[in-house]
Amino acid sequence: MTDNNFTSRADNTWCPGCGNFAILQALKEVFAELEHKGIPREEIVLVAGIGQHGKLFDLLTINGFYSLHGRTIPVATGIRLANPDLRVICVAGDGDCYAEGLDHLIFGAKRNLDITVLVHDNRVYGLTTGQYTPTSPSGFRGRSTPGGIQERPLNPLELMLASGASFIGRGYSRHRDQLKRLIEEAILHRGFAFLDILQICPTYSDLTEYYNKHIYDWDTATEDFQKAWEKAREWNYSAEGRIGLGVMYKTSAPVFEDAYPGKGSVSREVRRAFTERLLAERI
Amino acid sequence: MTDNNFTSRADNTWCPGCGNFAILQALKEVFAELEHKGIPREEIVLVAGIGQHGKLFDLLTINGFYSLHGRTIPVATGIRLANPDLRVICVAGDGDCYAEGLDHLIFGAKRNLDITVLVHDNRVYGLTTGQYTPTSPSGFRGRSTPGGIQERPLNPLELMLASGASFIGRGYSRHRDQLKRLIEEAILHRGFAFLDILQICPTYSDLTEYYNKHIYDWDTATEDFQKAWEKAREWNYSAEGRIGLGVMYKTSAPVFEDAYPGKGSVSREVRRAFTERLLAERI
Amino acid sequence: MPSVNEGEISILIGGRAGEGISSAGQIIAQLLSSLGYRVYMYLDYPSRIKGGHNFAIIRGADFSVGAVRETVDVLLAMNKETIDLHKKRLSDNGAILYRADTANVAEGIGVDMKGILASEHAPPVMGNTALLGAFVRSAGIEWSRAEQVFRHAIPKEIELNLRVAHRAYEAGTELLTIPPLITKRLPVVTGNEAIGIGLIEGECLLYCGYPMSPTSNLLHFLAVHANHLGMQVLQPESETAAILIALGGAYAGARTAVGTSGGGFCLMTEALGLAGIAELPVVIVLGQRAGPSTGLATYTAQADLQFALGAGQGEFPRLIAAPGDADEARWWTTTCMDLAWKYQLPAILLADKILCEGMYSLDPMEKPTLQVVPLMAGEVEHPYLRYAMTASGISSLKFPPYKGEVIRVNSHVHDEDGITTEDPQVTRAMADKRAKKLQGLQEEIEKMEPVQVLGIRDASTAILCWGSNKGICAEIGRRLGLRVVQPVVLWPFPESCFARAMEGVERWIGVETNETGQLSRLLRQFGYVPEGVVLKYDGRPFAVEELEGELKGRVA
Amino acid sequence: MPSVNEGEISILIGGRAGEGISSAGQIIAQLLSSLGYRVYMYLDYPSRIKGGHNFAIIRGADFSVGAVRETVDVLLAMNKETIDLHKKRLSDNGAILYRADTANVAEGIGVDMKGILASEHAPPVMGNTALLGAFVRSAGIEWSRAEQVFRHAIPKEIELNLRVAHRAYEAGTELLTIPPLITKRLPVVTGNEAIGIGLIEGECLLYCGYPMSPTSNLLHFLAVHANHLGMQVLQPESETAAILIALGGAYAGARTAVGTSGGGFCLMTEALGLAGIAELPVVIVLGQRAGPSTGLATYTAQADLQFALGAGQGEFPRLIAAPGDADEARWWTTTCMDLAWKYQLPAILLADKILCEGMYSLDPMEKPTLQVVPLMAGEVEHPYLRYAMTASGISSLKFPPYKGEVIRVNSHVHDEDGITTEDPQVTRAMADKRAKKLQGLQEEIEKMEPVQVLGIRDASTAILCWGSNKGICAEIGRRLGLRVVQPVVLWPFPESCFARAMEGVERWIGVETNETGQLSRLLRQFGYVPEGVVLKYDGRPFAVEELEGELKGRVA
Ligand SMILES: Cc1ncc(C[n+]2csc(CCOP(=O)(O)OP(=O)(O)O)c2C)c(N)n1
Ligand SMILES: Cc1ncc(C[n+]2csc(CCOP(=O)(O)OP(=O)(O)O)c2C)c(N)n1
Ligand code: SF4
Ligand code: SF4
Ligand SMILES: [Mg+2]
Ligand SMILES: [Mg+2]
Repeated sequence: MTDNNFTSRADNTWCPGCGNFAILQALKEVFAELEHKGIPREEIVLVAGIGQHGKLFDLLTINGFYSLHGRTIPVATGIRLANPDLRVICVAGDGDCYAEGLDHLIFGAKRNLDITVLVHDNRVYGLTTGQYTPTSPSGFRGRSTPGGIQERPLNPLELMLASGASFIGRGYSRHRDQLKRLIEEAILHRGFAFLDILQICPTYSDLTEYYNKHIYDWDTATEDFQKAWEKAREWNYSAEGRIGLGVMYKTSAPVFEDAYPGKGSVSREVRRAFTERLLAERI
Repeated sequence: MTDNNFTSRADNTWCPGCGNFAILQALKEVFAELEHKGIPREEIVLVAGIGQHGKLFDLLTINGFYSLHGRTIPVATGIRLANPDLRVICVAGDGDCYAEGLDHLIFGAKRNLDITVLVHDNRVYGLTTGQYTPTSPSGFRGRSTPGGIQERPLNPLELMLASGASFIGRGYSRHRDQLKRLIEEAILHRGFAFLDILQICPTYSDLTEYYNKHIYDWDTATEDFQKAWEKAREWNYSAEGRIGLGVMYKTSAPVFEDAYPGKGSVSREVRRAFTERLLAERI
Repeated sequence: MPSVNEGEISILIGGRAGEGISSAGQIIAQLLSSLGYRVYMYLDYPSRIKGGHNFAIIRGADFSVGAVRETVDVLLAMNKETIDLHKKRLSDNGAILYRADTANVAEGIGVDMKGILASEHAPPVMGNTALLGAFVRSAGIEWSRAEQVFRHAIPKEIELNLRVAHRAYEAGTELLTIPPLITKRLPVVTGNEAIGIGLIEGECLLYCGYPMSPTSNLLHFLAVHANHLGMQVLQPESETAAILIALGGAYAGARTAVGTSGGGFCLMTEALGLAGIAELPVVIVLGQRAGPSTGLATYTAQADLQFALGAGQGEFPRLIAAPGDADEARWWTTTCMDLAWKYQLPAILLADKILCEGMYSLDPMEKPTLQVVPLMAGEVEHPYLRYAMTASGISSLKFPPYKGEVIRVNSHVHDEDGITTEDPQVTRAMADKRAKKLQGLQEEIEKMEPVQVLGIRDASTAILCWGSNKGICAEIGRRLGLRVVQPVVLWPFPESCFARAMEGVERWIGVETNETGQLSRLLRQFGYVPEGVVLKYDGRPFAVEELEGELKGRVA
Repeated sequence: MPSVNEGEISILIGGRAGEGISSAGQIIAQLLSSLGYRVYMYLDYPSRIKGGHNFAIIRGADFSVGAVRETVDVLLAMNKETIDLHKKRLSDNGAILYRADTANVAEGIGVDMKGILASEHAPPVMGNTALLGAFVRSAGIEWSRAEQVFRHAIPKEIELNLRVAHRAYEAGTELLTIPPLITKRLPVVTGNEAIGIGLIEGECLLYCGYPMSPTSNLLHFLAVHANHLGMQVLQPESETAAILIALGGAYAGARTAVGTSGGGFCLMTEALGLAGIAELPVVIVLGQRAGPSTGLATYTAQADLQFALGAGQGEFPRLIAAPGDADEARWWTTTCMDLAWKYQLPAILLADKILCEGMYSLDPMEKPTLQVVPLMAGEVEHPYLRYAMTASGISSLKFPPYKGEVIRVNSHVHDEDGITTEDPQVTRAMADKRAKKLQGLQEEIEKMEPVQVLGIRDASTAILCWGSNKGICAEIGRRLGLRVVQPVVLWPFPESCFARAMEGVERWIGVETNETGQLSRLLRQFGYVPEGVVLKYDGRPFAVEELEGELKGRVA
């Protein structure tokens, strides 16, 4: 871990032009900056789902837990409970965490777990070669839906707002500087910080032009739930609409882990004494 | 099935005073009324989750699928795809369908599947003797949380609105007439009809007084999303607040099953011919 | 007038759900225990909260007991239904005590529960206390002894309860004698509690459970005591979440456990394989119940052994231990935790409804608990390799934050550093590494008495059982002159110990609470073929007379 | 100049992901097939979409082939890496054709891909077409034959592709001869396609799959053709949803199937038990891949057999069939569907990456397909009892709406009418009913050639294999004079047929693509003990030379 740019020796296996490169680079820069600010790299843990997004695990020189498809959030929950000094970042996919693992995402938000969730929302199953996901636009023709889907996509920002997330934002893989700032802010936020990152997948779902036409920047983060909700609904992930980028909502709320005793806070003697007392009462 | 009140020979095993009695009775009356309106009882299927709510399956003389804990909606999906003439009613619990099976609920709403979901929201795990659920109020002391929970509950109405349900309402087990009307309207609605039923559980979570103090009736159903959202947020399932009862939101939207071919629409000969043609091309 | 028959006594108490049958049963068990008896209680209840019929059978004996008889000596009836259902079980000169306002039974003694409660202004839920008071008197137990037990066992309104009990005691008559035994008095616990104690002693820091019979009470037990213990007890959104939370905790250094039954275990199987390949320790308490599927939620079976053996895609080491009573439950829970951490793998504690919800005398001294394996601290390693190849297959275990190092765990095939690889050589080498751990684990287990020999230890005819059938088989084995062999560890299968246990056995019969003889199927893999199997699969445990009859016919 | 060696030829084509290696391989397979050869193709690719190294080996032979050799006769290289990696495999006088602008290899022939594409204004993705054109010429295949194959196989821009191929063909030189065989020409399909055809012929109306290697392509295949077939093909939110959708469909009368791999199968295990107790038919295509856990996503293993045998809590009948090639895959898929419906139980079609993504010659005539079991219509029954007790254990199957009747299916223990019960007698009777179905199923299966005997059928030394190792074992068995026994149905285990297949076998060796010999473990339960096992668990299939070498040493 002597390198300064958090780059591991693993091969990068993404397609040329993949938006994941930008997310990778943003993360490296954020880690360097956090270190600057006194957050040692050893206290960061990346929890990865299964999909193209998950490959960040191999590419970064940072602590990591390469979990199952859809299962980043519960792993993050366990890590935070076991050691609240660790900062946990989940890198998840839209299939991973809006389909297979959606309930975990909602419960993470409900609990206001103090973690950061980055969803590489390429709106397609990348690693399994191009099927539709919950955020694919209506009409999307994927390999499992050659005729085009009729369903409407989920709006993850709206869902997260309804679920209790205390930090909600949207990034774009082609706006790397903003993305970097967003990720850093999300990590520094105390509570459940959620970023939906519009990630370009040139191979299966290249929406660059569409995005470039519709994006604009949200100015400042709001604590006003109603305003946030209006922002969330500007675009429904399908039809035309203004696609805001930035922090959509930010508030402070009690953090789940705080209700639990810290790691190993009671000695072995106390535990022994406890069981002895318990048994004595049962004679 | 000669009986006229849909009552099976099964023992009723709910506690005295349980709100489920009212839901049971309401369903019986609705079935009778539907039959009156020309919907034969044979075309109704009840899909039950596991919990006290699921016992409706045994008590009613109606077609039924007693599924797994949390898994009513996918079963309903399969039934609807296989035979779109059937009307499917899911009876689910708050543990069942807001915890174990939450993702299915959201996807049912997203797809606007043409089914009815009745959640017996007693805000506790009844059958497993009193643990907290996703809608238990903050501070709830259940058997797994003797110190009281600090989490905030989910607001199922808000979640359903964000997920795309086309009919959303709230009932109360102590307002049986209204409940009956609501259930009937939900069943007759074309699309995903969701009812959160505040169900009194005198044994583990008796909120009668609290409800009686806060409830009021929503007047007419709205198609206005914004208004619906405001209604949904009047009460957060925890603190004080006006608890509206009735239909909160109602709209019309394309139904998932309609995009699929009906049952057995292609003959065996066509299938045979198809595979032969396919193989001929592979020589 | 009944008296203790060959050093043992059985008492049945029945009534409706919600009338406190279980807690009354526990008090009776503690009363017998206070007289020096070894006790066992079976609790039978349907899947409902109030009403219906619940009953408990408490058996006290001068030997270590783990099963009930069909015949009972005392019938305590909270309602008429109890008498109707169970009168046939009463021994020839058995006694019936019943709630006077519900029935009028010639051969029994009515307890004026209504009157007693009324005169003390006590609520109806204290009816069971009145019945207990009458029982204490009828059994010739001194009031002072009973009072002490009541004080320990009744959590709320103890004084009022005592007044109610005492009134019934005063009004009662002595019907039988239960002579005190001169043995050490042992505490009485449920299997769930024994497992809970095992987890506490195994330094479990994080317990995750989604409620499900028969392990819900383990969740409740730990939740009540969590705060005193610095333990984190959590009810997540699903079993899938539960085990992944546990694995996240293990990665960060916390000893973790989860508890569930078969349906929830299904949802954990994917993460089981993750624990296997990522080499993350976790203890899974799998309380079997009658299936398949939702099955009979509150009844018993031993039908998940084959599932536990094969669960999860691919091949990876796992530990499966099936304790047979509370002592074993406690000890093996702690040991599972220790071994899971030492060998960095998932351990399944295979219990069932009978063990989990039954009550047992616990003999804390039977076996010393293991030295808890310290979390490997040790000196700094650089570069730290989470999956470093070693002779034992065990890599050194560190947790983040680890200064200057990166710690990676991975569900994919990975190299020593935890980085994903698709290389065939590394794939094979890592599989071999994991297999080596299993081999080491097996060797260590062979030194731990993983196979119990009970009954008549040198008999050439044996019965083979596992889990909660231990007690009944041991008892019958002694009586019928049979050896009883009970493998406690089922995987890795302790072949040497088992072979030793079977030395001189010429024929054997399997006894299992399932339909297909799952243990026998496992044993066949190791070359042991039963002469026959005695199976029960109606959700109920064997009763002593029933199994004894079956076996007598077969081994004659 | 290489020519077909003992009636067979092997061709390797390699390049980067995204360069169309798989489709080029398929065309080569069809070319060989058009010459009358039986073909097999193995596809090797890492878990990435573009770049990296993909390769396919296509083997054509005058016998039914199902494995590849280490040695290849022709190496087709889209890049230099391919030559570097695979040159060592080339047979003594093998030929190399490569893309001229990436390498300069003395012993090979460069194809001016760049020039050809430029002159036709063709896009770079047509590079593989150019290489194919050169191959056609070098192999001495007539252009007209090739054109016909191209026209069938290339879905888009066929004319441009043909021009590109033809230009390369013209520029090429003949290097070898592949003499046409005078046999029936057979179509070439992947295992996934064979399964898909089996589902179509099995009247599957609803297919649900969450994408996962190696069965994603089954989902894609069915999705493309769904509309013509009146089939419903659905990608739901998870595997848990997938199987429950299927069971809902089955309840309402639609034949349903799901496809997944081990990780997804984990999430289906709870519903598997539901199918068991509710007696709902479903076909589960379980494509095994290298585990444990995420493992090696695009590589192979046969390591889920024990899991499939035991999956789900409790005990219930299931059918497990493991076809060994495309013919068997097609036939047994249809048969699984039929049997699942006849016996009302879940059927698992156990495939693996080798079978699913490999290509095979399909001989549609090998075995007549079963008479599809009609959905039981029949006369009106009143009262209709979904779980009526019958001698066979099979109850009559009706679907809602059923005039005047109620149809209940239930995950709890239930009575004949589907109403929940906790009664011990009914519990036992219903378990016996389900067990009877399994017995009937076994009897029916014993009549279906559920165990294949290949190789030298009367040899006293045998190799035992299952699934995709069929082809390689048959081939080697013939050569080494060994009997090959391949149980296709693994549960209910066809004991009589197996005993017959093993008559006269004195010693046997197991061959499996896993770490612990899972088939051997199953066979031990039935009293068959191997002399040894040859196992491979690095994600790759055995090559012919490799396995032959191993076996020679053992059976000498
Ligand atoms: C339980 C399970 N089901 C399916 C898969 C197969 N799988 C691997 S990646 C993936 C989809 C990935 O899509 P997404 O999460 O959007 O990630 P992306 O590749 O687009 O980054 C799937 C379905 C799996 N690994 N585990
Ligand atoms: C997979 C699984 N986990 C756990 C259970 C145990 N279980 C049965 S009912 C129930 C809770 C029921 O709560 P809820 O859904 O709110 O229904 P209620 O009884 O309150 O109507 C649970 C956890 C189960 N049957 N299956
Ligand atoms: S398929 Fe899409 S998401 Fe995956 S690596 Fe290629 S461009 Fe990126
Ligand atoms: S526990 Fe609650 S929900 Fe269950 S039957 Fe009793 S009152 Fe009803
Ligand atoms: Mg994606
Ligand atoms: Mg509830």
